[in-house]
Amino acid sequence: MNLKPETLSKIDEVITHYPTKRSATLPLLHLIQEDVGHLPPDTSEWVAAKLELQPINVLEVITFYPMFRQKPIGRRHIKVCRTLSCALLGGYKTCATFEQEFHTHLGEVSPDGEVTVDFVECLASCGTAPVVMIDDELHEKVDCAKAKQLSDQIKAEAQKR
Amino acid sequence: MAVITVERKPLTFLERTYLPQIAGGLKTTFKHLIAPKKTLEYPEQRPAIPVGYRGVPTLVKDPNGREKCVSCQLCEFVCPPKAIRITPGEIPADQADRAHVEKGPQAFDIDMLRCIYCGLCQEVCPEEAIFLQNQFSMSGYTRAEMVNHKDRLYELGGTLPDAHHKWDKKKTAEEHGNAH
Amino acid sequence: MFDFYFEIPLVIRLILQGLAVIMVIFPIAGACSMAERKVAAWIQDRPGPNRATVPWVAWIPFLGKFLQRLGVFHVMADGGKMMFKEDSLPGHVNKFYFVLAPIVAMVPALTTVVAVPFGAYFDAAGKLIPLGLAPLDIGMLAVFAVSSLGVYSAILAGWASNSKYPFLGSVRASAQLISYELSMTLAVLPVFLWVNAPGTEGTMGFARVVEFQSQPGFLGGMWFGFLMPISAFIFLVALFAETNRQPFDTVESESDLVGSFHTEYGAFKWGLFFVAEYSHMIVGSGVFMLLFGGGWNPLPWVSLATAVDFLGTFLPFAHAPLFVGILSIAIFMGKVLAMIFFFMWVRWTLPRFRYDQVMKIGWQKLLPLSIANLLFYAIAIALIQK
Amino acid sequence: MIAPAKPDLVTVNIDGQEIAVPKGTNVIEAARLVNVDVPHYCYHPKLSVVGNCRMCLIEMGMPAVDPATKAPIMDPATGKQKINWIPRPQIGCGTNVSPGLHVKTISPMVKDAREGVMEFLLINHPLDCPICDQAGECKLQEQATGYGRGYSRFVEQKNVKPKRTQLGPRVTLDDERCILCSRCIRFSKEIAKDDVLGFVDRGSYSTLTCYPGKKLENNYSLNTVDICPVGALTSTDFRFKMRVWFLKQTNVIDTESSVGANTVVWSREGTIYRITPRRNDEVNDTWLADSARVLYKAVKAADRLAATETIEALVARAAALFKSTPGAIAIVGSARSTVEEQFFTRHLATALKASAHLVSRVGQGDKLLISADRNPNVRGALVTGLIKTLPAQQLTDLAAQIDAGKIKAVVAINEDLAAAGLTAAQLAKVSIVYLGAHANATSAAAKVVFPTLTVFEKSGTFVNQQFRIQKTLKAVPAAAGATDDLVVLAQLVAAAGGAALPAELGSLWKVIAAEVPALATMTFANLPETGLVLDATPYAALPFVEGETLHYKPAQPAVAAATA
Repeated sequence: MNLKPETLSKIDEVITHYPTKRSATLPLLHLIQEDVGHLPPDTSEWVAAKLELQPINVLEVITFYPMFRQKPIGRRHIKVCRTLSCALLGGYKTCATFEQEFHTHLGEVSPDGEVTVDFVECLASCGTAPVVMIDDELHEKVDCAKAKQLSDQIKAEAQKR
Repeated sequence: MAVITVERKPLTFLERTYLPQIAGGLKTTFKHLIAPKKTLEYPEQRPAIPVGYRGVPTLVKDPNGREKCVSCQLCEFVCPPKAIRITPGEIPADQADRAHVEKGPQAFDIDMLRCIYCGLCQEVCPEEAIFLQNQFSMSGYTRAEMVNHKDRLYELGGTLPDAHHKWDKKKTAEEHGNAH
Repeated sequence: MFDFYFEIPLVIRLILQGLAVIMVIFPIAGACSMAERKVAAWIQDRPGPNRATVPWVAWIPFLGKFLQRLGVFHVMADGGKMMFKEDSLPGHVNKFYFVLAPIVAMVPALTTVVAVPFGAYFDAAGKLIPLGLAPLDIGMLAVFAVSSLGVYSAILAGWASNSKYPFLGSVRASAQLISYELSMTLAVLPVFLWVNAPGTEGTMGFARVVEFQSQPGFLGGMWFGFLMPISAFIFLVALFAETNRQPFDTVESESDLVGSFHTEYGAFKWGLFFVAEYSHMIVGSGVFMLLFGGGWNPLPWVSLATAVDFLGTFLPFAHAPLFVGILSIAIFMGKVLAMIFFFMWVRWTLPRFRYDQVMKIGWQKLLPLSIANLLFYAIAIALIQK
Repeated sequence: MIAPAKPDLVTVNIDGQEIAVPKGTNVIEAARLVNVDVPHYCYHPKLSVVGNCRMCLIEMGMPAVDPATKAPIMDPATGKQKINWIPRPQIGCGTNVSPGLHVKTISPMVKDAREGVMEFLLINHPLDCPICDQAGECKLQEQATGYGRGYSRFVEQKNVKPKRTQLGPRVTLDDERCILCSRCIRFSKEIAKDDVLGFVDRGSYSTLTCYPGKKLENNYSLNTVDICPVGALTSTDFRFKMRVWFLKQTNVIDTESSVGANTVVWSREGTIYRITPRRNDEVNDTWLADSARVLYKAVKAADRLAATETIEALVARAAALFKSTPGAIAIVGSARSTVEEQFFTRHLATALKASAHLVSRVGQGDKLLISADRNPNVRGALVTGLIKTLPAQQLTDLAAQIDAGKIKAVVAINEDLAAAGLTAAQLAKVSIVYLGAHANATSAAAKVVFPTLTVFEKSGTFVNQQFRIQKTLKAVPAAAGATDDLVVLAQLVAAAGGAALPAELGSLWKVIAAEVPALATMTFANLPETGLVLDATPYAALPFVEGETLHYKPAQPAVAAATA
């Protein structure tokens, strides 16, 4: 595990928030994912050692939550909502547009390494469906046109770098 | 329940001598003496085997030539005279077309000296792998010869049309089921 | 033509004759067992035994197949099997009597043949000479006396077998024999009363009885079977019982006694019992035919002499003693075989009587009937022949 | 599990039957006391309660009281106190009894609930009972007959999961059959203390997995197979060998160590197929070590001895040998023999005026079901009076006596003298009479060899570390050419001029009861299934080697390390 020093200090700090060390599992995993971008295979053992657990206990948590990623993702994470309101208003088409734009498939890193498109459960903005979340930024009423526009924007930003 | 007394007709003198009845009987038997014979002369003439006939129990293969028996041993359990003896075995994973069902009989013996042709094995078989088919005549010179081993059972049984396609279903399920 | 035969010493001649008779009776008895199976099969709408064949006979185009279907080779096959089967001797039997019993069965069966004439010819003087091993004057008595000994074989076998069913069977056999022998004897008495008319030389021989049935005239040409139907009937029924034939088969009675006195027997010894039974039947049928069926006379009111005279009109050798002898034997044997067929026919028609029924019929029905019959004929004959 | 009656009993009403049960009992166990079966999968009396299978749903309610006055509210229809039934079903395993609790285990709602749970459990189940080794002892099969629908309403594709995962060297996992009860996970964590199993993924994709790179290979791994209510975990050794309904069950004692775990031996027509634990809450609960489950292989081992002579001829030769070496005979008995055999050994020693030696075996205890003393019956030898002190691991005394020429003949019973420290030269110096089931250096060197039986082929008793005398029964018939140890010993005792002893256990126990004070009131037939604890006080001073194990605490600190 190659964690940044500030992550390590945050981890040590977070553990003290809980009466039992085991309770710190989720915050720790979040911190590691923030740092590394995903949870590499040795996370379980590292966290288990840190919290005096068995690795399988941590693995159970990692595999349970879809928000924990065990594989690396692209630089930008595009999350398209697939729950009822969005689906009714064209969420599937939006998702397909993103896939086409970046020549990628759901859950995979695009060939240029720029994005990962995911089809996720409700993003809690049903009134403005379909919604898309790019990294931590919510975009509302994303139809195909807007999706194209967002894609172009991301591509342009990538070009700049 | 009421008792009904049946009035027996008293026999006449002639009847009591038995003689008219004997004469009648002799007449009947004489008619049969010259009547055409009704025997089926077996080795030359063969009987028509009716549908559902319970002949020698056999093992059958599915249309793709794979053995259907998974050696669950239910037939061995249900067999009233304990004529069936199965040694279960594992089907190795490298047999691609069969691996979807992991178990098959290593040995399958039916002792035809014990078999009573009751058909319970056929009835109990969950895989429809054992059938009592049309053959009714088994003979041999030794006791050992009268035990049908697995290959002989398959030879007798042959292949029957299969409505269930168990292996194929398992394979399809493995390939197209809700995998992760 | 055959004069040289009469020049042979008498003893050798008798031995040859005896052997000849035995050589005929034995195969016939054997063949009867096959006939029994065939008759049974035909009556039951089956073809019966029809598989055994001999290669060189099978090659004969039509006859071979016919003989095979008829089952004649099964006699050979069965006989051969009897011969070569292991002749086992159970451990629990009395060995001496056990072996003796089938022999005892054969002896009376074959001995009685001696007294039965089975044909006749006319000598130069036109006198009828009966053909028989011993033309006894007391033929009937001899037959009764010796054939009764047959039951000893059943008793011996039953007792020596040292097991329950054979024993029960042998007890039944002796009881049945006693019960029916009486009626049988009483039934034939009217015949001999009639034959031995006052003033004639008294005889119990069969020749005289046949001779009597060969006379011209209405009563003379009439066979005793028509003249004395009750006697014939009683004799016939008693004959069934004496030979242990169905429906008086309680001795063998396989359904309740397994096989009765021969339960423990097998192979050749077992076969002897059956040869003896059939021999009994042959002799019994012969006696019946002599007494009530006209002997060697071809038809009622047609005596052998008449028939020969008739044949003489177009057959030059019809009066030759040899031809007459063979003709009479053929007629007689034909009647006997028809009688045996009747035995079998009855067997596959009637069910077996229960043992109590057998006893009841014997003692309460047949015996009074035969006594009444005897009284009736005694009075009738006395009146007629006065 | 219900402890013996404690003072704080709680009265509950289950299906109309009133019963007093200890506080803290859950509804499943309370119902079991009134012979009511509450179906369940995840609950196990020896494991923690998780309540995730939902099969044990019951209806429950409490007597109604007026909230204000706390006075009971009566039901005018029945004249009894009204019951306030909770409108939704509750799980029986997670519900502990409380005073006045009313439970309905047979009601339309409970039946509906069970049928619903069964339908969900069977949605993704492969239904491959014909090839499943659990068939016949599968809870899913059992409950399906009572609460199954009989046909499936599920038209979608079933989930596909790995069919033959090797979780460890002895355990095979079929994930499709798993109903996610987590018994195996809890066992590994709580009892075996080897937390390697867990569920990964969620929802219907949840899969039982061993942590990548680890294996379920602790010595108690096969207990997960025993407690698996379905056919997901199967024993690799027993897999596809035989359907369980053909097997005869015999109660046997594990002879692996002085714990004396209770086992069931499953055999068919003289062949043993598997060994499973038998519940004895004083000894082994419901557990058994994996190593104890392969002991049956000794029965059909290639090195089994078989007699080439009649037993009479062998006894005659042994008797001649005894006569030729009077006063110079030693007996090496065994702490692996049954109490009865040790009793006979003592008689043989007396008759021959010989000294009796025993061999001790000490290993590492695992604090669970394998104790440090690997002899199952050292205490039996003490009780029968065969020995007075604890045996040593090496027969140094005997070796010295042989070297000194004082001992000319040795009767070795079930013990390999070479393994116990005698050299080949020493073995060659003495005439050996050997009784044993398997060939070894001693049987090779012996003048007279009596082939005898393994523990699975004979009945008898063992005294475990708790001084608990337990009986073992004959599971399979004696191997061809082998004779019961008791028959051989009885004839040897007679040949040596000793008392006539019956080899039949019923009559033998009369003799034992008469001669051994500690066993004076016992008979073989009356020995309870769970064993009988003997008085240990006469032996309190002896330095037993056992450390702490399940249900056993040594009276004094173990000296295993010192003697090992």
